[in-house]
Amino acid sequence: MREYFKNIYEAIVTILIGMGVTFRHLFVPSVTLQYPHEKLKLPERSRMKLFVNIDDCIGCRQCERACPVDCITIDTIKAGKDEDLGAASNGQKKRFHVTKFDIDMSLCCFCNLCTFPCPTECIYMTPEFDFATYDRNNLIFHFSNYTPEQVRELKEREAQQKAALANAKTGKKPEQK
Amino acid sequence: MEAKEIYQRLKDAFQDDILEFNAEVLQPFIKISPDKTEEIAQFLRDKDDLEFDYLMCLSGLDLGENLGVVYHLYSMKFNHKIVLKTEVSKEQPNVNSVANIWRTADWHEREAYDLLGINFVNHPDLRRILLPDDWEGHPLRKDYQPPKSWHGIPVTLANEEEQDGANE
Amino acid sequence: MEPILKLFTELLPGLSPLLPYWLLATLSALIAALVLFGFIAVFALFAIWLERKISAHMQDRLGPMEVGGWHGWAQTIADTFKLLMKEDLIPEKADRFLFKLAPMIVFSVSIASFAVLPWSRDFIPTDLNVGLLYILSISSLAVIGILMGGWASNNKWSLYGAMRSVAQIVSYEIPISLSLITVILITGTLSMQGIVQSQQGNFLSWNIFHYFPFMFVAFVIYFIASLAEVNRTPFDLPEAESELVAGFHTEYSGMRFAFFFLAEYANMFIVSAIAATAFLGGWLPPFSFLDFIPGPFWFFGKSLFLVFVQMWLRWTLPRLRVDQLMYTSWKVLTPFSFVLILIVSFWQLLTL
Amino acid sequence: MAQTNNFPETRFELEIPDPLKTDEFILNMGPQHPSTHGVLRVLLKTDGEIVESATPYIGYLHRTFEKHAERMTWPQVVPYVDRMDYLASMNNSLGYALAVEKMMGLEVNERAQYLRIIVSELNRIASHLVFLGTYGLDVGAFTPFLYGFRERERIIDLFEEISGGRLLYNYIWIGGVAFDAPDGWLEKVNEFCDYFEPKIKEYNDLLTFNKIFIERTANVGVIPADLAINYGLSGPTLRGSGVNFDLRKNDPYCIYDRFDFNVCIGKGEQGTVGDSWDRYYVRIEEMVESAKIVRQAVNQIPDGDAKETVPRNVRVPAGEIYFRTETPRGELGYYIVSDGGKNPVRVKVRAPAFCNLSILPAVARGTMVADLVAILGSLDIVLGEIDR
Amino acid sequence: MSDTIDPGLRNNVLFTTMDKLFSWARQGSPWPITFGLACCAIEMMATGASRFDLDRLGMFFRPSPRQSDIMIVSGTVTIKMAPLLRRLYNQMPEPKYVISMGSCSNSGGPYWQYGYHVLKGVDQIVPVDVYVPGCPPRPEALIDGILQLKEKIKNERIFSKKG
Repeated sequence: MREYFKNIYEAIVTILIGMGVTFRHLFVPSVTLQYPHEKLKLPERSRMKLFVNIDDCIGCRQCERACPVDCITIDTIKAGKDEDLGAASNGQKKRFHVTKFDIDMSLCCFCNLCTFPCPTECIYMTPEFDFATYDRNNLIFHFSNYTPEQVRELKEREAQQKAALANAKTGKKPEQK
Repeated sequence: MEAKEIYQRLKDAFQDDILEFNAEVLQPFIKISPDKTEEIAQFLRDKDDLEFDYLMCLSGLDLGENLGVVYHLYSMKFNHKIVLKTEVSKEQPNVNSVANIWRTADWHEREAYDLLGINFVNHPDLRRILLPDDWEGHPLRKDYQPPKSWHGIPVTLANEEEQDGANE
Repeated sequence: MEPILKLFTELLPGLSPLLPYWLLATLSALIAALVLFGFIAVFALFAIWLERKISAHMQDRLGPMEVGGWHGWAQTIADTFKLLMKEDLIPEKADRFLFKLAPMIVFSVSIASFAVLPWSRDFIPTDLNVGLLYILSISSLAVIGILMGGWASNNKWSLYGAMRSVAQIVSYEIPISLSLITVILITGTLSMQGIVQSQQGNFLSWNIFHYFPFMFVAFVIYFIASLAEVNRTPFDLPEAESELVAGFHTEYSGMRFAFFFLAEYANMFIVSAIAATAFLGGWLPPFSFLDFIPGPFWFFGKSLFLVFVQMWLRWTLPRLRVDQLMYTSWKVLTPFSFVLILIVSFWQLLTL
Repeated sequence: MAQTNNFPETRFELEIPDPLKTDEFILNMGPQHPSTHGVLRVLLKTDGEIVESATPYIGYLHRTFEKHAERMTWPQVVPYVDRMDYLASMNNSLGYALAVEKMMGLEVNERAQYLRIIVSELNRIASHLVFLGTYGLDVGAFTPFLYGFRERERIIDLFEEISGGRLLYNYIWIGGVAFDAPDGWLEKVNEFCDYFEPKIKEYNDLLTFNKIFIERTANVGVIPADLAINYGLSGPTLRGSGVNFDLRKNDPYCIYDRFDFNVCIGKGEQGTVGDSWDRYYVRIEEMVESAKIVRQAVNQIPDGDAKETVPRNVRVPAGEIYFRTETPRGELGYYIVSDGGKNPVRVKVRAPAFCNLSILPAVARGTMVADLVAILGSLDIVLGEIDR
Repeated sequence: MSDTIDPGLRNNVLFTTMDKLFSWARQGSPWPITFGLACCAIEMMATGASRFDLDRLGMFFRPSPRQSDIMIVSGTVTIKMAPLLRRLYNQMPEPKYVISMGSCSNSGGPYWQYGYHVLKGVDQIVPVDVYVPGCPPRPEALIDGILQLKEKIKNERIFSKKG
């Protein structure tokens, strides 16, 4: 019997305590951030969308190799001997035409592993996150600034060079014999 | 108790079913025969000076030719550990179940069955646990090829081969 | 009916002689019903918005803010229009007739209860002389609608919810009735208007302070039991989200779901209004000098306060288990209200 | 209510059936169900409100981690490890990093070790806060959920500042951590501890000692200690049964032996030892202890370069290891086999929640549907880890 | 219903006003179904919690698919889960929308290459309206996705002809 009344008493008291907590919170200012109107200041390191400063890219494909997901696709064509592609901002010499540098953000797992090996620090994650779209293809970002015509030209040239090289080789071989 | 002593105890009790002992590696292990696992487990759990009451982990692995099962045991009371290993051929992957000794093994064995196709004899309820019941093959085997589709749901991308080719 | 009829005849003096009495009576009843329906709809919309706001502020957030400008005032209106245009889904294996009927029953029951609520000295839809009895009997009809809905959905979770609801409402009818009996003992009438009239004076003469603290306990018992009657936390087992998905209305969508939703809030108001009438002096002001403020204000204010307490409890407490629910009803509330009846009758006997 | 499960099998042959006995009712709870914490499916056979048997079906989130680990290089596994127990990514990657480091024989920089401790203990608090919230939801209280997330948001802010990620951090690397702490971060951690510790009282007022909550959880789903050990339970679920076993004390890893903290065990304050309330309360107390460890670590942390010992190329010698750490859910073990190549041969994960969940059929028998929800909640499962 | 109506009438005042009203109502109260799959579910919960508060936008989680308008596919959809996801989608009443949240449901995410048990994008089984990138997306990113969806709903016509 004592237990019975004790239970009722405890129930009433603890319920009142709980109600006190919620009532107090009625007057506590809310912590809500009204997103489209107010924006949180993101810390420096926050990593969202990948960005490639293609002018600095030397086509070393380190990031492609580091990516666990393989969401980075790079195509490069070797520069000709007499061609000077300039240098990246930290002095690294560019030796490749980066004809394709696609990042599929719909695959990216935002792990940041690609940014560390980059020798010129040209690939990095920006604090930009609001790029939701209606079409998934919009999530594939093309960074290379070569036009398809240029790419075709370069490819043709490469093929020519290869053929020339092969010709030279085959031309050489009989001589060696 | 040290691994060496545990090995001695087991060797005394089970003779030929204890195949190998290796103390050179990071964590010493004892290799046992696959059809005696249950007795050995019972022995390890119930002997007063061993009392391995806690099965930390049971893992199956693909060793190429054979399939292996590894048991990591721990004793709460004496704070000692031991690793048991056993090996079976891929053609006849039968291992005696220890699910009745440690209930932990129940789901772990089902998982090993599911992913590697190790057949645990005397297991109370050996079904697939992670994959759907009518899945074909055992994915963690090194030579596993995923199916094209499952009940009409595409499992691999249609153009995956081409994409792979493009990546390389 | 008379007050409304009187109101109409006074408002439209030219019309009354032209029409026969039966037509006039029907018309006035119809208009009263429409007004009530409008009130219920508006009140439910407001209450849902209020609940979302209150819960939000209790949880350090803001609640609806975007729809309709100022603090999302149009939120529930948008919800209603959306529900109106949703596809009307009836599960293939459901009992179509019962499935369609259930929300109507639940909703009409809650409208019917409004018939005897006294809003002020003059405004009461019908001053039945058995008003309290009428409400008690009408409100227990809602359970039939819930059972129908749960059964007809052909969903196991719905059935569970419906069964729980039946068990719950049937059990909690008893403490509700018993605690109201104490009021009847004091006031000596079943008429809602009569109950209010007997509490004339300042707030100390309200029933809740009568025979202090016994009537206060009766009020608390009534309030707890009424929470169960309208399926609110901690007694919201019929729609327990974490156990039964959405309980008896799991399979309902669109407008039919909206009916359940509206009925829930209408019922919340009804039980609070009864509590206000029976214990808190109905439309009477707390001090007699505040007489100049009209009755509906006090009545609505008191009911709204109790609705607020219901919401407050909901956002504070966990939910009881089904056996504990029964325990609370049969082993705590019922014996306590019996004891209260005894005490009140003895007290009356002694002070006769 | 317990007698009903022992009802004789031959009940259909009886001439006069028990009038109170109804047919079994088969209920499918999940995979989409508000209280299964993800995509668990539990097949219930019930007799009215009473559960006769509950069989969990898992695998709805089988993301093939172990296959992926075989295809990835050693550092590339870390993002996948994070995604296993997504509520405690830091603790998960800590276990993996420690295991690989032990295989490599790598000594990690002091400062990195302290940072690891700080982030993984903060993550433990964050994880328990989610538990607190979702457990509140399971028993029907909505508000604790939001209070829990409110505090968790602050921890997430700290994490975002140090690692850049909000939920999956990829912060603890093989050989160290990805970044050193930014300026003023450690002070912020201390501030957080100051802010957080008084909040425990709020949770206690609102939920822990609420009579209804106690009634719902005390004496529900009692797991005796020997059963718990036999089922391989670990972490707070095991400690709730009164077993004093915490890997941070019993098998210290990293630098946990330098800190002073208590191991919280279930005492049966409101009912029997090993009931759901005990498991819940162990977690509440653990949050206080974690805050204590965080404070000590912040005070002791030495200067230095946290990235100093991170190797550029991870080469793991051939061999194998089973390494276990204490995550918020219990003993997380990695069984890693290496053949000296650049990919692991096998990474088997002994997920704590996997073992914890396996006890459900044994505990759930004879309870009510509502109790089942409370028991399931008190086991604090994360499906990402169970299915991997 | 629009087939039976004379095309000239479709753009009249009544219909366009009705349209405006209903698309306003729809975009104002998109109720999502409580449906968490994996990591992203935690971020979805965080979005619903005090800091970001989905209730602000008129969204409140309904446990039953019958009462919800949008499905936020939050996390990895596995092959075993796919038929159930499809069934849930079928149970939702029209008009219904799908938000694909996070890399995994966008396209299989980190598991797209070797994941023998992972669906490579939820769009293979249900039509997706908005893709929210991220792994997991920040709560703000999810809100951004929801706002995009609202924009889409706002421009929908029910009664009158499009354009």
